[in-house]
Amino acid sequence: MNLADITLFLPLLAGIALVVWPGLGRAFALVASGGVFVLALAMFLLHPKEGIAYLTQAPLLGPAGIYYAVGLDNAGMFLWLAVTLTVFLGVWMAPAPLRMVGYALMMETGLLGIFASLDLVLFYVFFEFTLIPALLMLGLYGGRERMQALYTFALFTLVGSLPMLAAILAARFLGGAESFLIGDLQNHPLKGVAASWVFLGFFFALAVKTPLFPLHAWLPGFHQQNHPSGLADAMGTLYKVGIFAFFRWAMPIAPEGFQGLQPLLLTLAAFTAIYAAWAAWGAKDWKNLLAYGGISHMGLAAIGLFSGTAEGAVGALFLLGASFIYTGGMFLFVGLLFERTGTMEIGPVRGLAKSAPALAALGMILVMSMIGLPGLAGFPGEFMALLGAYKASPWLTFIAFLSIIAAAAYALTAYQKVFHESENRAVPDLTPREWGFAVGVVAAIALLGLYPKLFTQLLQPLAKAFAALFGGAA
Amino acid sequence: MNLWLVTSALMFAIGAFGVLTRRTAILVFLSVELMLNSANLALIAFAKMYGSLDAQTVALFVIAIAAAEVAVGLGLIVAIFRRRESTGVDELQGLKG
Amino acid sequence: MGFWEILAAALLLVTALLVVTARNAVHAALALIANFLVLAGVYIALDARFLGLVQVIVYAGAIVVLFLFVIMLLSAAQADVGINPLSRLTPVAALGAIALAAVLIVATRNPPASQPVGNLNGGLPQAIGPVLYGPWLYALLAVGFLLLVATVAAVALVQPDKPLDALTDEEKARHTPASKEEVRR
Amino acid sequence: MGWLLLLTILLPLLGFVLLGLFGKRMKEPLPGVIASGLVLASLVLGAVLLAGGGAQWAIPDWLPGIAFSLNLDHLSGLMLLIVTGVGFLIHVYAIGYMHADAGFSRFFAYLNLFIAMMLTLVLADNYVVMFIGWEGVGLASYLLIGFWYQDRVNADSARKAFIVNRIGDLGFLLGMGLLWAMFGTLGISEINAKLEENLFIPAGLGLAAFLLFAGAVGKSAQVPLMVWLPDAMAGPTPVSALIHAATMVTAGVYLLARSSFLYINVPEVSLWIAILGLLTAIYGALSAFGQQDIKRIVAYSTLSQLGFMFVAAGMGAYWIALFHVLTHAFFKALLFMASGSVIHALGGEQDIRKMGGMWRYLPQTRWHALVGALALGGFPLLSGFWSKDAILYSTLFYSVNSSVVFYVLLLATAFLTAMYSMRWFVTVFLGQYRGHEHPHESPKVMLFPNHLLALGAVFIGFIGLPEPFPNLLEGFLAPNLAHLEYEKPSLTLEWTLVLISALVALAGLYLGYRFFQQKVMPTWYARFAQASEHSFYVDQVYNTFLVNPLKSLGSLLFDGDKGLLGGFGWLGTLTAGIGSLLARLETGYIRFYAAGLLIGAVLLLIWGVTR
Amino acid sequence: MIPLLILSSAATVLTLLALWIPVRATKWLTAGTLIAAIGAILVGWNQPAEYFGGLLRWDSLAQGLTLVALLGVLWAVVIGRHQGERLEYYLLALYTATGMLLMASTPNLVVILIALEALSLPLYVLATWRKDERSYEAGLKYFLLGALSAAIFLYGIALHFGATGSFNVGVAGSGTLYVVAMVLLLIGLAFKASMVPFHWWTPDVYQGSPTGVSLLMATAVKAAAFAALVRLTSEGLPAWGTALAATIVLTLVLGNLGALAQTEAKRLLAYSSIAHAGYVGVGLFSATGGPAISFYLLTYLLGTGLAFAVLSAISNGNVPYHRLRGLLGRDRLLGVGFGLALLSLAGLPPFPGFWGKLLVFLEGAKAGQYGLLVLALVTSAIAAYYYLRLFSLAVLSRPLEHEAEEKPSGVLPPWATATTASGTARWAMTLALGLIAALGILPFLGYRAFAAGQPNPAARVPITTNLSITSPSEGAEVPAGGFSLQGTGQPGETLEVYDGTTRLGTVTVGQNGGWLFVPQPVPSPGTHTYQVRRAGQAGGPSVRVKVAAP
Repeated sequence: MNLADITLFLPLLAGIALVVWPGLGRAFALVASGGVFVLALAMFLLHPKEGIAYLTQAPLLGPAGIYYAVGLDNAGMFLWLAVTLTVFLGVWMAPAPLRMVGYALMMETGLLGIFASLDLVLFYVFFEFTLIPALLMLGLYGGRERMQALYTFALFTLVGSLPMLAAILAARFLGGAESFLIGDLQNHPLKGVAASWVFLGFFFALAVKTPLFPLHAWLPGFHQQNHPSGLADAMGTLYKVGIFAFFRWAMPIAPEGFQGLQPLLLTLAAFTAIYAAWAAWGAKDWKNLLAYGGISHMGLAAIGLFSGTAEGAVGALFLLGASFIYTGGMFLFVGLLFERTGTMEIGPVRGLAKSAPALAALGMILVMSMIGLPGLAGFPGEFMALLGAYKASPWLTFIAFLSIIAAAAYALTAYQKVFHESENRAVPDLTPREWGFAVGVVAAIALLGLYPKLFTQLLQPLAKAFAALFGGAA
Repeated sequence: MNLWLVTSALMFAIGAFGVLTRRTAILVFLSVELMLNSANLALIAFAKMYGSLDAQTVALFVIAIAAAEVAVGLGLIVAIFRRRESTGVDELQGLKG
Repeated sequence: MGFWEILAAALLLVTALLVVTARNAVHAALALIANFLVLAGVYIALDARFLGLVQVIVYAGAIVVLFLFVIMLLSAAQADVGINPLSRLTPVAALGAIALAAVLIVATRNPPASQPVGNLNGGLPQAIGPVLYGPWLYALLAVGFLLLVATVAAVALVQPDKPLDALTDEEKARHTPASKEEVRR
Repeated sequence: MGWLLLLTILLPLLGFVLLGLFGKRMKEPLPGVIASGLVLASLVLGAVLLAGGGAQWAIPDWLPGIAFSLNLDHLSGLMLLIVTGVGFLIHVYAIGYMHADAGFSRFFAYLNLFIAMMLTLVLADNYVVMFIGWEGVGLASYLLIGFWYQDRVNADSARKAFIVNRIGDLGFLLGMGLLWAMFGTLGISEINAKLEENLFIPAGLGLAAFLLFAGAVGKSAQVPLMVWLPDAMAGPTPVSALIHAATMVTAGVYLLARSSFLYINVPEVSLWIAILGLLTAIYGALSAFGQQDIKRIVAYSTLSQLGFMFVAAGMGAYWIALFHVLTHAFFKALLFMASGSVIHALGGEQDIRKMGGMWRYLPQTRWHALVGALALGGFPLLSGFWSKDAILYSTLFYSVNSSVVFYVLLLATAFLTAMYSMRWFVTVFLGQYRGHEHPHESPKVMLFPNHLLALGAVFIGFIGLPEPFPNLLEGFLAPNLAHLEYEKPSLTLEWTLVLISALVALAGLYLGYRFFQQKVMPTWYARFAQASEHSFYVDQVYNTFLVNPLKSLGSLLFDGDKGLLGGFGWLGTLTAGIGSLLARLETGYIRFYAAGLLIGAVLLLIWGVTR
Repeated sequence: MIPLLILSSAATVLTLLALWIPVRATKWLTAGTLIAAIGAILVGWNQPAEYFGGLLRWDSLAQGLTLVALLGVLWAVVIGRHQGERLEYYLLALYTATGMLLMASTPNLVVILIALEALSLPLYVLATWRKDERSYEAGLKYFLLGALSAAIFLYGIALHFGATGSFNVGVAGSGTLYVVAMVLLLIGLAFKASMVPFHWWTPDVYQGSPTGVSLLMATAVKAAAFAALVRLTSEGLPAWGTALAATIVLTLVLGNLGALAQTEAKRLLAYSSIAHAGYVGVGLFSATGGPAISFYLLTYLLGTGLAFAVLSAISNGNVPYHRLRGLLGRDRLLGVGFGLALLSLAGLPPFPGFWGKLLVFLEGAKAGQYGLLVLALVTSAIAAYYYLRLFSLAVLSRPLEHEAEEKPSGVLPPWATATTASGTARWAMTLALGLIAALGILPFLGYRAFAAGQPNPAARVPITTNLSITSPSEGAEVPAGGFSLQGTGQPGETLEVYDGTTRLGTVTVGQNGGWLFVPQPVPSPGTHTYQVRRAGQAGGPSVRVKVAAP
């Protein structure tokens, strides 16, 4: 029992409490999520910055070799910060019903668990558990066609992740490990055909959650139907953990399987990036736009990771964490727009920049971060991913990064249609509470964009070790 | 090749045939009894081959079991008859899908 | 394989066939009794004398008679009621039965051990008794329990429902043929 | 001391943050004063540092293996001076120009952001850092073009500029990817050092050079990515002067110069640079003739002049390219700000058909305009003359790419330049006023910067005189540029060429002066002017064949993606269908069940005996 | 032994006593007996013993599955609502419980058959308990098919005896006769466990029977049947392997796909129970599958028991889907209970159903049954859909107006809202919810008990940090002789350090996961590439440094 365990389960308990007694109020939710963020921050500051810290290991199903093993290395710590901050901002910001906030908090535990698990089964548990609050949020607070979206979301997730369970079991027994602990599994990497099958098993689940074409199809509907406050969407964004799971589990456990599929994976990632960015151009409303935009970014992260290089891995992880914040922030921002205009559509309401300049400025920063403007959070990750990917396949990199042009096109078009052009509706500018959100998200984006070293230097050793698995120059 | 085992197998099959083709509950059940007895015949045949009293004892148990089954089964048939005025099995298909 | 054996086997099969084909349920039950009597003879011939007697007394004499009794009671002698909705099942059943018989015959063609390992002592009660109350005591107790179960179960089944005025409203509703429940469906 | 270098960037950035957050609460000239003061501070700081022999500063491993490094050497120093110097003047000018605009403080915030980003770009000693500035100035440009965003045209133009630039930026990014793969570093000095010390040329260097060049093409609006620049005139005039004439658009040239060690090794890429530059020069010059917007004429002239610079860079004459950047910064800024004064005088009117006769109304601006137009047209001894002449010289002698074809075509373009610059001057300042406003001269705060710029436009050319005069600029830049050995022509030949270009310029100016005072134009010209007004329909072609199809494809993909989901749904329906078929096996018949059970049993048994 | 004594004597005594005492008392005496028996099982936990010459084998499998079965019966007794509260209901429940205990605790095929009858006969009767057409139909179907399967099982006993000369399970054998005997025995038990194609009765009977009885069939009977199956399949994998695998494949496919077409909740749970039998079946392939199967059935009992309890609170008869709409809004406890039950049945972590599935599949993987495993998992995903449909109806949808007006009936505890669940049932459900939560978060509570005696494979496996070189950084310039290589690795492991292709030496990783190596001899000026490798591996992380001249 240490700080990690407390931080991990605090949101779950708070969430349950909030769902059972919504009378606890928003302040309770704020204290809980803020406390979790502060704890994560404190853990980051106290973290030795190498190896795994805050380790807890206890048998969960001892005879079966399943452990409750939780700990944080630099990558986990970085993503914890990103997740806790985003959740805090979401709770702070979103005009969501209190019970829904409770579900979001419960989901936070799942997400933190995904990044902290050092036992593959435990990882799977958190991976799947996270689905439940997400479903509840969608099902209880979603739009009119939420059931369709809910089934799609749930089935994609489950159909994907159950083969992963098979792969998890196979990874241990075919590899000859005695337990599902990460060290044990990595010391028994799979060989030959077994590696391919196991990797493929992982692939389906993680491709759904990355998401990669064509398994991304659930995502737009998921966002489309979720509560307009954007909290659920932000949480959904955090649920895109495929990249991390590839990095932490699938690729190190079955390196040969990965290498066999690498050309295909790179192609898929590149195609996802350009396809989604392009489709986003056709989107008529914010949620679809952000959904496809987010998919496109993950395509870029994926091509970086699948390059099997250190740069690519650093880029992918950094982009993942950064996109948690800016895409999550963007969804919350859209919720804020919806609160003012009552529509998610891009077009009917125009020229908001005139009556709400601060709102527009916040939007501009988020949009620019989304399209990877250097100096903001989106760039370092994208760039490192590009450097890595270029080593693996220049042409696919070219295709994938065509998406940054499309990104500029869709993001700026949407921004212009809402904030620029002649004003047809005056809306109130940021309230003090929203200013708080704006300061938080902009500070995070600027920090990540201007001083990425803070985190990249921590991710780099992990990435080097990762790249060494694939014979890449470390 | 043991005559009684062959006979037993044939009886078992005939009983099974009866279960499938008989259309009142009583007769279906009667066919099941035939199958039970075919099993008993096989037991006794094996008992003879192995000189095993155990098998004969088991056959005795089987008779007791059959008796118990018959008691409940006939009771059930009677109870249903009281309600439906019929013992046909093909009419009982309100539950399906 | 003597004449008597073959005759007995033939009788067994003929009566069995009668059981499953007789148009009249009473005939079928009688055929079953005949079958059991032959079977009892075979048991005795196979050194299972006590069992043969039990077969006659309990099975043929009590159980099947019970069947007959019920058939009479329910006036259910008619074997074919209404139209057969599954008429195509008969050839399938025949084929299946033949296949089943064939499989079982093939399986029992070569039993592994052919040397008797023990002495049956003619399967007399003196021989059965020690076995029954020795190694099989537990099973005997269990069978005893089973018979208790069967008794209570049968009683529970056939005892008349409570008089109507002792029923709650809900139960009354259930006991009218078209109950609320069925309407809902 | 290195941190002072960072301060040159941070000062204007501070201005951006301050004005962005609190500008709204400041009274009118204050934001302008703060902004201008911070740029001036940057200028002074930069100049002091440069005088002190330059400076370096870095955050190592800003990204893994990539340092955030700044380097102030002569090359970046020159650019720094142009950016902050001209930038300062334009800031001051804007105090007057933007007077009473609702977004006064916002404007200066953006301008300061631009300066900060431009300084990042020029001071960068790492391609990534340069790219930060590169896209940063793009952002500032986007914000400033769309400054009056309520007008849809402005917003569209801003967006167009950003997106087109992104196309080039992709090239830049990929170029960096390739450099990283080849060298394992993106430090500019490091790569230069490696290229200098290694005799062998890594394979793929040409591709890297080409990809970087693609970035330059976007930023400097070269063919085929030139379409955004004329539209960018939608921004306030100081913006056009600062960003779309003096500084940002020359960033492409600066990139080539910074990477001269790379390009010197790949003459085939340089040839492409020169060819595209030439095309741009001709295209810009021809398009300038038909424009009716006072700023668009200048914009096309900028396009054309940028083409000149690229030709020089393609020839390997990097110092000449920078020379032209320098002179161009002065005279083009001057032209724009003079245009701004005219627009200001006419209450926002930009159509030259509603101008004319300004000579009478604007007693000071008229001189600014004249100097600017003459310098652009290459009037002898003005700054534009010297730099343009140097470019023409380079096309003949400088490198393997030098060729008479370039010379002749460029000379013809120079002739055209002189003509349309006269057209601009004649139509606006001479003749009768054709509008209905009451023109008035600009306030002092706008005139003062123009005085200084005009001085520069006249005299700055003298720092780069041909032999035998001392050439200050070449010597100044030499340590930071790749050096190309070439056979120098005799002095006679050199000065003959000077004479030829002077004559051509004078001829062009005179002809333009006469031609555009005619009341009725000849038909061939009218037809040409119409095509020219539409920039030879390049935008339309792009829209028809590129933009609209891509947009439609976007919608198609978006809708198609829903279909994809439907495809998965079909899978679900199939499963459910099989399910209900299976469920129908539960027929309710006991005998059917028994049959199912027994058949299952028999099959298993058959397997058992036959296996 | 003691649980058996408690149950059988109580059953006998109560048979007589019940005639004189009120029905309610019978109910509570029955419940008390079951609780006492459960308590006795727990007291004597993990003390294996044999009685009656081995006919009663009271091992951990028997204990575990008896426990599950008795819990199931207890659950049915507590939550059941029965017409007219007839005393025989409780007697029969007690009989069937005794039968299950007999079945779970014997290795003898004959006793299994007797137990099979002892547990089935009461069920045949209980199935008819609603005394309406459907109920009788259910009873007769169950009875006739049950009798048929008993005959098949009996024939299997005869042939098994013929093949092995033994009436005990777990005897190895060979030859066609043995295979056929095993297959026949499997069929007899698969029938009770409702595995395809011997499952036919299941949907009809579940739907027609009173809800409490369906619950009994789904949980307790399955536990007893699987106890016998585990014992039966402990030997002779070649004989029954393929047959069982085929059965499981059919079970998984038909159970899950068939459920998709259902519109009535009890029928759906019937199909789900078929499907679950398939999942459990996967565990039969492993010799050590007993604990996992026990645990699975316990979790299944909790999930499906809770679901049936909720259905029984809604109606003793059929529950078409639309009656579940907005259940959460109408009654929080029922809604939450139903929702959790479905999630657990669907096997979503961290609910117990997941752990059960995981453990069973683990056994399958151990046995190398990957084909079955993948099929089981894919079909679980299909299963998720129908559970989710019910879940979304009951939990996520708002009630239709006329449904919301349904009036409560009966005396309810103060914290109850509009439903028909009795107070006892509500307490029981709350308890079950607590158990689900506890087992979900702390699965070892249950599993460790079942797996008592099995060794932990590794008390503590060190968690590796990745092998890496952290210092100097790539491309760094270092003074010759004045630098060291540092990095991370798995504590205690020995690494080899290379300079290019030259092996410089080894270094042992310290307990903190870090290592330090000083290259000797002093490297020459110039570029060096240092690499560390794990023993026996050809590659590892490397770093390129420029060594400056001293």
